Amino acid sequence: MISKTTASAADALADLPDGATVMIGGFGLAGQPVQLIDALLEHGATDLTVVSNNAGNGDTGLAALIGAKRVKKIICSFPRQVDSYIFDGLYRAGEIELELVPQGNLAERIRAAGAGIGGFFTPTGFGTSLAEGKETRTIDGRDYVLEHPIFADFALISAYRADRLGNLTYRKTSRNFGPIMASAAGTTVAQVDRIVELGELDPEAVVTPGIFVDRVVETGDRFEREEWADVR
Amino acid sequence: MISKTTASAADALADLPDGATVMIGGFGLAGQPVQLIDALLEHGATDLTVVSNNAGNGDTGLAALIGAKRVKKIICSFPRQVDSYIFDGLYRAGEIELELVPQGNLAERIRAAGAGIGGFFTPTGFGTSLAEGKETRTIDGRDYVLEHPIFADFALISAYRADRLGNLTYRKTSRNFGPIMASAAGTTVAQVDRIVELGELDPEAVVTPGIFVDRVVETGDRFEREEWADVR
Amino acid sequence: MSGSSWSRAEIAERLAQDIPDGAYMNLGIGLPTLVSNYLPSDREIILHTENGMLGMGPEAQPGEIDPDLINAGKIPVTELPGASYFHHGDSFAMMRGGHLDVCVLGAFQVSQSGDLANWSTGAPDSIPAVGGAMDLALGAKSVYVMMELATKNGVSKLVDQCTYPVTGLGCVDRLYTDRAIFSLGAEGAAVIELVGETTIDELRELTGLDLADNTGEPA
Amino acid sequence: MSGSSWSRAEIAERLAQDIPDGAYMNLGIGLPTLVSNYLPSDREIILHTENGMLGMGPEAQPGEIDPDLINAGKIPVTELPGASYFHHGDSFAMMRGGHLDVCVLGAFQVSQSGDLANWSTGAPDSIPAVGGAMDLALGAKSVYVMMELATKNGVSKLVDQCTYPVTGLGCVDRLYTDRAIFSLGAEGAAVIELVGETTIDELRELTGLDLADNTGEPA
Repeated sequence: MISKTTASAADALADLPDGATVMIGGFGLAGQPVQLIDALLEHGATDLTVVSNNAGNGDTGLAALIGAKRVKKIICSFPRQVDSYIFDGLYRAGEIELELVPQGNLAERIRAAGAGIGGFFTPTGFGTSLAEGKETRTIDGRDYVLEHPIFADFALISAYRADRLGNLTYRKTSRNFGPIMASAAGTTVAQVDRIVELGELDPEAVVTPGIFVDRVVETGDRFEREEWADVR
Repeated sequence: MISKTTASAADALADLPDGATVMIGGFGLAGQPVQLIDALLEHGATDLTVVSNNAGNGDTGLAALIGAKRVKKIICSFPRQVDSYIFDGLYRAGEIELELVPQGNLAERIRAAGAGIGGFFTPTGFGTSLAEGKETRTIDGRDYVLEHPIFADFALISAYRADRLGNLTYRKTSRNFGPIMASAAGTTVAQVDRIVELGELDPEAVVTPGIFVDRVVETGDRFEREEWADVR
Repeated sequence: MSGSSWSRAEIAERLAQDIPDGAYMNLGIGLPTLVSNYLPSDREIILHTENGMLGMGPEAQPGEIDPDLINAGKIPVTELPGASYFHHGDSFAMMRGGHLDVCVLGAFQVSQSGDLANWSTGAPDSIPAVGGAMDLALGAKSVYVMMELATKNGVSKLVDQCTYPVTGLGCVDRLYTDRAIFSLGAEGAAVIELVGETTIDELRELTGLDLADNTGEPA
Repeated sequence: MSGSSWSRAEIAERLAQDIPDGAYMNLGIGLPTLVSNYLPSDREIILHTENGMLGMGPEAQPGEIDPDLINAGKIPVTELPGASYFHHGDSFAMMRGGHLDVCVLGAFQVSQSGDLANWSTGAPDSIPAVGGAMDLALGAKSVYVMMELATKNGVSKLVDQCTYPVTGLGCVDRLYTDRAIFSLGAEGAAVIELVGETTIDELRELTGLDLADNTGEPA
């Protein structure tokens, strides 16, 4: 019987090697796989390339991982935030490499990796400094830049419900990068509030089919946490 | 107040011009927008280019439209079926043009049109007669063919439920080409069993957001029809 | 309105009048979010946020904050009936595919041919960050910019050629400022509406541009 | 088994033994669907159908036919607990992206380097139709073909170079036939299992190929 349930976040990341490319879901704090990031810090893997929309907030989560110098390179769209001081400091000191990608191209490149597309022509970024040196083409009168897929060794994402086959549902705008990152990584680990019985998820409403998910870690009901007090 | 509800299939197609490119959803009979196809036949538009997975079955629906010589060209993956005799006859007589596209490339080209992608490199078809004359490229050791988007003037699709904003849900494998065709056409018309009150559709389970849908025609509960007797 | 210029709120209020009933719209972070305060109550306008939602409602009030429900500025918002959620890939496909009717953005500079500069000042020591700016610039059938026409030092931000790094080329259709409303395009900038006692000659002097006068034509 | 060849059912039964527990699998239209009758009951194998479903169950019986629930061969099927539905774009992205573990296909011809010909006989008066054949050929980590090794006229369908129009190049990993099981690849074809009293020399004579003998190696 298939069961993708993993006992702990630590177990789920045990074989994540130094030098890995790791996608981390979330847009700001929404959909950030907090427990998995903490476990990755604890795990100790270093020399990582991280693919994520942002470069961490404050001094926890992704910011802590960056602060601990585990990340050699980050591929993201929006590193600079009011509280991204850890990234900011290391970047200014030349101690972390940055590949800045427009958010839609970041999403489409991740999607392309999961979808077996070798490259695609996107209008976004054409004529800007972020497209410098890239192949361009005019198609039917519109200008495009050629972009390539971004693959990862691991994707760490946060979802709402899972079943033992790894089928996932999300909650509101915390869905964001989860479904596409799940499709682009060799090993996808999802933290979810609760793992439900097979058959409880509506097949019409499954957002990430289990084929994209390798390991699921149950982290408990989010509504127990202070931040969700208003919507309990 | 927005309402995309249209009184009849005839009204929904009233401005469909001769020479239009029309996408028609469905895989075999599942998801075929039967009432819309009938209305298109009745409407009389001619010189059409049809984009659909198949080229009609028996002598009704798309087959009838083709039989009435309204279709000058069909872009599809699988025209030949046991009961595609109307298409077969016209094709052999040289009276209908065929662009044969592998099913996955057909889907991805439709998706690209809706997603603002100017072209993409796909491995499907490389080295085959269906890629003859097309640009190819080897990327990271894998061979790809460059394919371009397919746009339509109208998309005719079949869904299960809609609200007045045009949000759609589907039922089982009748979802097939509906969501991507809805995104690739200037005007998308959906036939649905029932239009429900705003707020009745779960926002997490909406498959086609209303932004992709222009007109909705209510056609009545499918379970009333003989074919669905087993699952009423 | 005070004499010949509008406040930011007045720019937003004026712009809001040009959003048609039934429009799908994305309001960029910052200044453009003001527009949502002035949408005519007899029109139904559906807001998109690029982090994966259509049918976004007003900012969440204390007591209704849901950390899973935020806008692109990471501010808690609410959900209206008829909303839908989708992932980032689908959300940006929706924008890039030209399905939104209007996108409203702020800017550092806009050129008369519609080039937009709003993502970077190009300062050598700044941390670069682009987010969805380049996608939003191309993300709708109509792209509107709202900004003050001049910097605090009186330098025009409507220019012949952008000196700041561009976000997109020829992408801005219309520019709403405190002094006038302009249409932009390959044929250059045209004034389509003047604020208060502002004159076209004043604008020509401020911008140094050969502005066409289309104030007599219907918008 | 009768002497030195298997029936189609026996080929399917043998192939089914090689599908590991937990595999995601697509069975092509026709002959390959037989495999689903022989999947070991102690393994959980999840079936994909390219018209938009994972977790497909057995063919629907009278009384449970749902016109909205069909497989790629347009035959009514059933849904298992844990199933999910998705649109054609996502379904073929799933295949093309290499997420399925195994795809089983029929063929007119297969070359020793793994080229597949199964979509067209190339007959000049035939109506061409490709469906998902070219996608399926590249649609899984392992692509298996099942077919009789020879035509009714005794001509080998495992060939040096396909003479029928190809569906994909170098895409078939393993070939299950009534006489033997072969591994295919850039280094040519190798026999990995013989049926009954079949000998490698018989196969070399039938195919005209310099077949390697890997029957001693673990599969």
